[in-house]
Amino acid sequence: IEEPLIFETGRNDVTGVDIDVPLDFKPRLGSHRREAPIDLPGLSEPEAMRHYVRLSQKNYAIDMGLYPLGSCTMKHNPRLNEKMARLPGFADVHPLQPLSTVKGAVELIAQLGRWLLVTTGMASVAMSPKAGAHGELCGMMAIKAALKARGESRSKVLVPESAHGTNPATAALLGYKVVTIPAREDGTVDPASVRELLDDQVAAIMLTNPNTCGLFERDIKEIADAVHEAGAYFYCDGANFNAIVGKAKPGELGVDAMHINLHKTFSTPHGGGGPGAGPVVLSDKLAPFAPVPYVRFEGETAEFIETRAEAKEHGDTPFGRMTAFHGQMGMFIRALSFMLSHGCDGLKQASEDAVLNANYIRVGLADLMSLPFGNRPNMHEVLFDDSFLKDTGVTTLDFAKAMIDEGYHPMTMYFPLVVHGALLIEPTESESLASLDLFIATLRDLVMSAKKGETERFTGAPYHSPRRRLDETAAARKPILKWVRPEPASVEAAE
Amino acid sequence: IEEPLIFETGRNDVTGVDIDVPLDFKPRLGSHRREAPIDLPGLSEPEAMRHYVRLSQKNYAIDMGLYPLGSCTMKHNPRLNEKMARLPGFADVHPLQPLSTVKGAVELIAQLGRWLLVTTGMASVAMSPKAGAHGELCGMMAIKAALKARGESRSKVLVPESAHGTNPATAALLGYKVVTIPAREDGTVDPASVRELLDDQVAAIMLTNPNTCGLFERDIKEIADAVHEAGAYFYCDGANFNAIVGKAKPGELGVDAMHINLHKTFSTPHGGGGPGAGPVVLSDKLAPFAPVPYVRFEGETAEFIETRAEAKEHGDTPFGRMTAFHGQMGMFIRALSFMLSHGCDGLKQASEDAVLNANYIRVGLADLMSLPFGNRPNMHEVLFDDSFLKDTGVTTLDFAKAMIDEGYHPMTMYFPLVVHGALLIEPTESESLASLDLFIATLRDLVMSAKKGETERFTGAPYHSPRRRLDETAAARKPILKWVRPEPASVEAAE
Amino acid sequence: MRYLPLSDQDRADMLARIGIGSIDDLFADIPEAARLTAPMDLPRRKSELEVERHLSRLAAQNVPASSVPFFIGGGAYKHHVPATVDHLIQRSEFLTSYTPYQPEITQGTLQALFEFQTQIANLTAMDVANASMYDGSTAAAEAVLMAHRVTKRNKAVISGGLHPHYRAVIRTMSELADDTFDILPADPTGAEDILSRIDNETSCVVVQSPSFFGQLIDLKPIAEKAHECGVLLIAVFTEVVSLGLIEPAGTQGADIVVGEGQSLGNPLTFGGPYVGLFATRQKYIRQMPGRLCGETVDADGKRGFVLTLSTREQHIRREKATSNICTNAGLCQLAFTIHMTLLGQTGFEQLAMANHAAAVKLAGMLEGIDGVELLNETFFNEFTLRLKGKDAEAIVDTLADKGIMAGVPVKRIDPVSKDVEDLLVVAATEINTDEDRAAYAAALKEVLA
Amino acid sequence: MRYLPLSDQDRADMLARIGIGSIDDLFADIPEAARLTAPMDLPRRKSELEVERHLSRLAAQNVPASSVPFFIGGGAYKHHVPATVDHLIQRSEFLTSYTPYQPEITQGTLQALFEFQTQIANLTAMDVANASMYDGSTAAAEAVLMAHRVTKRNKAVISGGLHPHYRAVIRTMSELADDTFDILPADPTGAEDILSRIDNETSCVVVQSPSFFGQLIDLKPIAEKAHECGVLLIAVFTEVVSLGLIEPAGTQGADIVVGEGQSLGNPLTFGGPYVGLFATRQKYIRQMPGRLCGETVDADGKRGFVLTLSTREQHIRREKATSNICTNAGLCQLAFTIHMTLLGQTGFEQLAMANHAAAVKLAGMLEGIDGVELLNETFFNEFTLRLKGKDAEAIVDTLADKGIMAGVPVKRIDPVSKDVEDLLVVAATEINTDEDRAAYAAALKEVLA
Repeated sequence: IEEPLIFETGRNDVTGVDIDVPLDFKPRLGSHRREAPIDLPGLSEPEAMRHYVRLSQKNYAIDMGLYPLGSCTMKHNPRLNEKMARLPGFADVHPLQPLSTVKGAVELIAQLGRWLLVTTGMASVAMSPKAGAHGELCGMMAIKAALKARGESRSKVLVPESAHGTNPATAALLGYKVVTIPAREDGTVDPASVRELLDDQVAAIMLTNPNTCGLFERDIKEIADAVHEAGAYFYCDGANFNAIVGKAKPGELGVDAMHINLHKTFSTPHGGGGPGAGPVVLSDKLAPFAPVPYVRFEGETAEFIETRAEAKEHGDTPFGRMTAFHGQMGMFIRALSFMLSHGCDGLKQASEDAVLNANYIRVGLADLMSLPFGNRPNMHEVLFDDSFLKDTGVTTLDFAKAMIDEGYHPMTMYFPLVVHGALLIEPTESESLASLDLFIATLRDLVMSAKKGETERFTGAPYHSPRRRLDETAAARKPILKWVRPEPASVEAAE
Repeated sequence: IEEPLIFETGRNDVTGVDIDVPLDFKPRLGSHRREAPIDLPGLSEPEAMRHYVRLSQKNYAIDMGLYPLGSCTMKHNPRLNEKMARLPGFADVHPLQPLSTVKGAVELIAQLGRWLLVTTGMASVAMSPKAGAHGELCGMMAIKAALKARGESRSKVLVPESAHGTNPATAALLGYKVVTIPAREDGTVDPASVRELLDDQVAAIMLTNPNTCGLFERDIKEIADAVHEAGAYFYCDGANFNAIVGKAKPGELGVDAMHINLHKTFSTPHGGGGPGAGPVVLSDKLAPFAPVPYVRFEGETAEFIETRAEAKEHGDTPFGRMTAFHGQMGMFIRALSFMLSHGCDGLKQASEDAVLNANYIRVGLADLMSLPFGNRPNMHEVLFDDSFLKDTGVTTLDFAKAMIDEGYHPMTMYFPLVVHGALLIEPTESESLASLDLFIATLRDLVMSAKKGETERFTGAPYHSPRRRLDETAAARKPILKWVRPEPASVEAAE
Repeated sequence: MRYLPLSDQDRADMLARIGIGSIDDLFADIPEAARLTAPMDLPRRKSELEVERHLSRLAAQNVPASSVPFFIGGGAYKHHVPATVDHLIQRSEFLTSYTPYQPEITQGTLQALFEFQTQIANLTAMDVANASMYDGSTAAAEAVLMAHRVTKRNKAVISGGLHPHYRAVIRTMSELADDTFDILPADPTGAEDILSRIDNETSCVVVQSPSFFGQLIDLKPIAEKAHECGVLLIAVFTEVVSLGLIEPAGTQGADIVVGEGQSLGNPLTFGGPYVGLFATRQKYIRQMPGRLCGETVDADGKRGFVLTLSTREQHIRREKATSNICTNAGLCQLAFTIHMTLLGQTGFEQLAMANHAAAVKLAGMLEGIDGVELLNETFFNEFTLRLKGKDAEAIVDTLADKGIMAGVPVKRIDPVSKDVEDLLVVAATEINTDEDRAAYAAALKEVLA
Repeated sequence: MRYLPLSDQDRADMLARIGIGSIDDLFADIPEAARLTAPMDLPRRKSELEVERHLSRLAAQNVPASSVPFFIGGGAYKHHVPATVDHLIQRSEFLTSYTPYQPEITQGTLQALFEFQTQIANLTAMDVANASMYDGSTAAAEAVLMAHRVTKRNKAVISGGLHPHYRAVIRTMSELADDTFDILPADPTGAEDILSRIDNETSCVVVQSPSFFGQLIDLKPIAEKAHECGVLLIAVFTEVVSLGLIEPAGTQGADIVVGEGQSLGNPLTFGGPYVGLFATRQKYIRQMPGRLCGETVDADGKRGFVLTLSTREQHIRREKATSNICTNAGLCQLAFTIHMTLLGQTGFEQLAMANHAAAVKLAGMLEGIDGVELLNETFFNEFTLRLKGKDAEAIVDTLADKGIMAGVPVKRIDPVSKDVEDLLVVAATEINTDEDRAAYAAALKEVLA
């Protein structure tokens, strides 16, 4: 059954909410009252329930199966965390209540901050950024502010070609010129290339580690040293931190700033696009520039700093404010719940299992699919390229869409850009051995099928999804971004 | 993707729950310790989540679409009610806490009791029965106890042929002989037939009103009078009370006892088979026999009576106890939430809409399908018979299964027994006009198709469901009621 | 009204289509004198916010178990339920589906039922289990009625260790069906001589283990005697968690095992809804009450599940049915089976051990108090104290005022038995902390001093 | 560990299959000196019950808005959210799905987005809306950056009626991108002369209505002057419910409308996650930040939805993107759109009216108190009081001790503006009862006496 739009079934005079409107008062709206109708159809509660239940049934989700999106870390989302985030003492608390009435909320932020500092080995944390990219911006602003405090105004940022798109976008937003570092043959960054590009105009390097090819940058210390020598800062994209929690601390690798995608590493549900949270951990050098509000740790005590004036009393010089309030409290609760549940032992085990699972997939597919950097150990995700599809008439996209018919969400495609036709698979620690075996068997079957020339299975895929392949080009050429009421049919037609 | 059984994927050494087991104690189990393993496979939390999410996706539900099961009243289940039932002050309260710590719980039962008494016009209510059939038992026990108190021991109960199967089952359970009252031509009970069967051995009549043909028993007062004259009691099956709330009160129709399916009339989710709740309202004559525990109303006050001793102080003589504790508190909360939400105006409107919707369906299909009692107004459900399928080669069952392919749950079939090949449709008040129109159009299309001889569409149906038609005969012939571990394959086969 | 999709315009259009002038024309069969014309004497509709406030105020007058040191059992137990359970049972597809009479589109419910039946059978070491009853007490009553059908005898022997409410429910249900009873006196120490009561007139003997008083009972000699006399042994439990640690009734020779399943997956909710468990021997399946789910194949030969043996049920058999049960405890059964799947054997045994440990520790602290006597030699997570000569109910009330839920005073739920005024049944579970136990011991000491 | 499906045996088998001896072989690229060998200095794993207790203890140290008379607004508002909303967004298929990059299996998310975009466009009377930003404040900052791109100018004029935190976020975001600012002083009465600040160097003028102080601002003259000078008018709101009753910025000539959508569907949660709304004119769509969902057809010609115009986005455009935003507020946006669908125009207007009524009643009670001056001539559900000469923050703290949440003392969130020490911004919504208002008035009177 097709599900119509609410604008097609809803009616402006129907509502699914009963509200008592008092009549015993005199409006004080002056001349600002709205005159034209808004045109917002309503649905009664039973109709609304069905509309959204049916819509949801057209989605794929982690709770339904393996979701091997490399770099996106689709792992299990414990419902305990959802329950905790809904405790009235958290969910029903206003950000501007007097601090005496939100002591537990502030304490929660402080506790989570401590966990982040211990796991990363850094000096300080800015909790307020609202997502990974926002965290990047925050970290890079701290770097820019630190340079300014030194009286410098550098113009360039180094970014490897394998970087997430947000890295160059962030650097550009801050007015930096983006200089691309080429990858060496094994997919990692060569310290020599970095040294070559470093000069006194380089403000920072933005490096993802483990990188987007699923490899740990083994020369990271050397790179960090070179960067620091040049008076620049080392920004680490922490999107892949989930591979090394409990195995290594970024602070001991020379990192000056790193955002943490709480929603990836510590499991907030992705919610069809968000929300996430992107706290930024900072080195000693950058700590004084953290934006307000922030938690200041001093030994065992933690103090909540709301304004620049308060910050100054401690000798800090915040570069500003990233968002209206305190950041993504809802995600903080979930992340702390996740961390407490795992503990130091569980977090380490989760990293190990994530890496183990990814390597198991590599080994299971190495003979049939192509590994751009050879059959060597990877971290939590494994990168294939499309050379195994050569001469089959099947593209990377076709291959991915055929996975849908087998009941799987496709892996990340065409990213990272550093290899041709990339296929990036991240199973996460949430998969059982049986699940991995079934996934490997399915992919093997698909590869064999492509090689045997059964191209129809791919080029027309998906066949068994709520929609067949969608025309994205048409959508972009003449964008239809909202529903427009059709012209009323002429009187004759209606009769 | 097929979903295996937990016994096929789970492992006895895997668990999805972390429990700290203290070791610093000495067991006091004597010689009663279990020795053999239980053989209960476990799943980690992510695996369990997927297992049950995938299972759920094989179900149809009200939240997905029209669920026209006559006599079952599949209406919208407001989530407000679910939220209220989960308030810790209700969900986390033990039935044997000191009464001083559960005042609100007792008060809730009293408030719901009052709503039931006002809507039914009866004198007293026994809240504890755990479902409709349990309520029937309770009501009939009250009647048996009242007769015993009068020193009588009657042997027969009159039940119309259109009755729910629970009615004769209940009567039989209490040792009564069931005497069937034939239906008259228009589907209702003829007072003359009742009078004919009445004698001093008749303990009670069990009558459903509105009856299972969707008709209001228009001679109900005459029947009640005749029954009372014969010294018998009038038990009313309240399964269809939802058609007349706010339109008529059973107490004014001569009813002595009636159970109320809270889950039907006042909307507890059916949960794949329960739980429900079946409070029984009683007339003055039967009130003293209500089982413990019960709420005793005296003007404005309500007293919670837990034991027979307390009851005696008020001159009551409870016939016993129906269940260990106070009844289905979870359902009481949902029912009161539903009633408060609707109010007296909304409850009446809901009855009217339920009846209006059912008549709208009748009118929309009367020309194509066959109405056993003619095209006359019905109550909240409309009954068709299978004569419109005559000579098409399509059975009632085939027709129903074909509805599945159109995205609908079939209506109730082969019940009531009073007509041949019954098709009983109850849309409830939760359907919109658009939904009814689509349903009518779909059924019209199916009927036309059957009449055109497109039998394959029916006899092989359903084609598009998670399973094709299931072999119920095979299941009953050699019942497999639990999973048995297959014999381990021989060594050769495994290698 | 937010739940009603029809607008006034819709209603008018529909009446016109039906061809009548007023909605009341559809209610014309109601005798005129009985038609309601005035609104019922009840409040008008309320907004969601108002309803929420009204009910929250009532809820606030109750003391939740989690908010205090909590030691009440007696047939309902406070356990921790994983958040996953409640999330899953609230999925629309489970929550708002009906009894799976159309198996093609209810395989989700059906497969979960089949798995549940297997879990219960394995747990109790019996051949088959049904798809749930209302609760433990009604399951026990149904078992007695079934024994009556199987043996064609009508005298039930009831142990003095059976939960007093279960005893009352059995009596109520079968007394009116003309059964008779031999009920033993309350038996706090498990010392009763039940064997001598079993004879060739007896239909069944009903024994609870762990008993209402917490004693673990050896069922083997009872089973032996029962079978000698052609009598069915009905074994009852109210705390399913005990099966993680103690020998199941099935291996001890029980013919029917019934129990309360609330402990797994289900909140206390002031007594209901709960989930009754019912298992028996293969040879009795056609005498079993309740619903059964069985395996079969579909038209394509794929494995599938259906409700089966409905020839025992009221909707087919009517007055010849094995029971009048129709609606059962579907959703509570689902919660049970999900919780059990999460636990698995390993988790379930750990949970049982954690419960037993909590009880052993608590008993150790309480039995040392002056004026307190522990009556149990063996127990699982519940035991009975004699508060020598004191009114247990009064002491429980006093402790409740101090914020401690001390247990079940036997007299409250068994007003007819003798010499039970000073008996207190105390339950401990994995939710109790060391602080809870210390607080209880200190308060009890103070009150008894 | 309950979340990890691999058993130790599985791990050993997998290592063998991979052909290595130890898991650490897979971490060999980590510089040896940096490898952690000892466990981190953090507690070990906790059971679900322990985690629940730990977090519940923290939660219990906060005062929930529902538990007291509550009048705090200032950019986040306490409204009643129907239970249906939270039920639906918790459905696994919405909750645990990713950004809909594979449209064939995410039509649910996509259609809901398309409906959301339409709702926002209609609500603001603008041509197009995006698929949400982090929150209102970051949406405002993105709007200023966008105006910079569109006009190729870099001076923003900021009204004194803009929320102080929004002002700070705009400044932080664009200062480092070398924008300059003309920020007007705090303007509690809506009397500022902003027209004179707009000139041919200006990229945009940012005006909030209802203002931070609750004033309703006439945007038409500002739009006129702005358009004369080639300047974009950015209209801001923090209370989306106001759009049910007051004239939308779109019909007043705004070029970009941004706002906070938390009020619908989303709880307060101490400030986040919220949902930023962003709408603009058709001609600017290729300069818009954020995600967009568009209509198209599939291979069978059926209507479907996809993310579109991704050529503006960072994952395609990298350093040439219109913004670096990637993860957005998907689930909050879903909650918003579900709540809005339940309301419909009728319910939304009623909700707005109920809010306005609550504010009018409250203002009437408070403005009569000695020492209190109401500064607003017009307002929607929020207004500003001058507590003549008193320290508003101290008074708010005192009232909090009495269990009343009185509002936002301006100085707390705007420490740099002058003459605001005695200003208090007070919000009223449909959740306030007559008793709440009476309690507030009485307490304020007492404190000021």
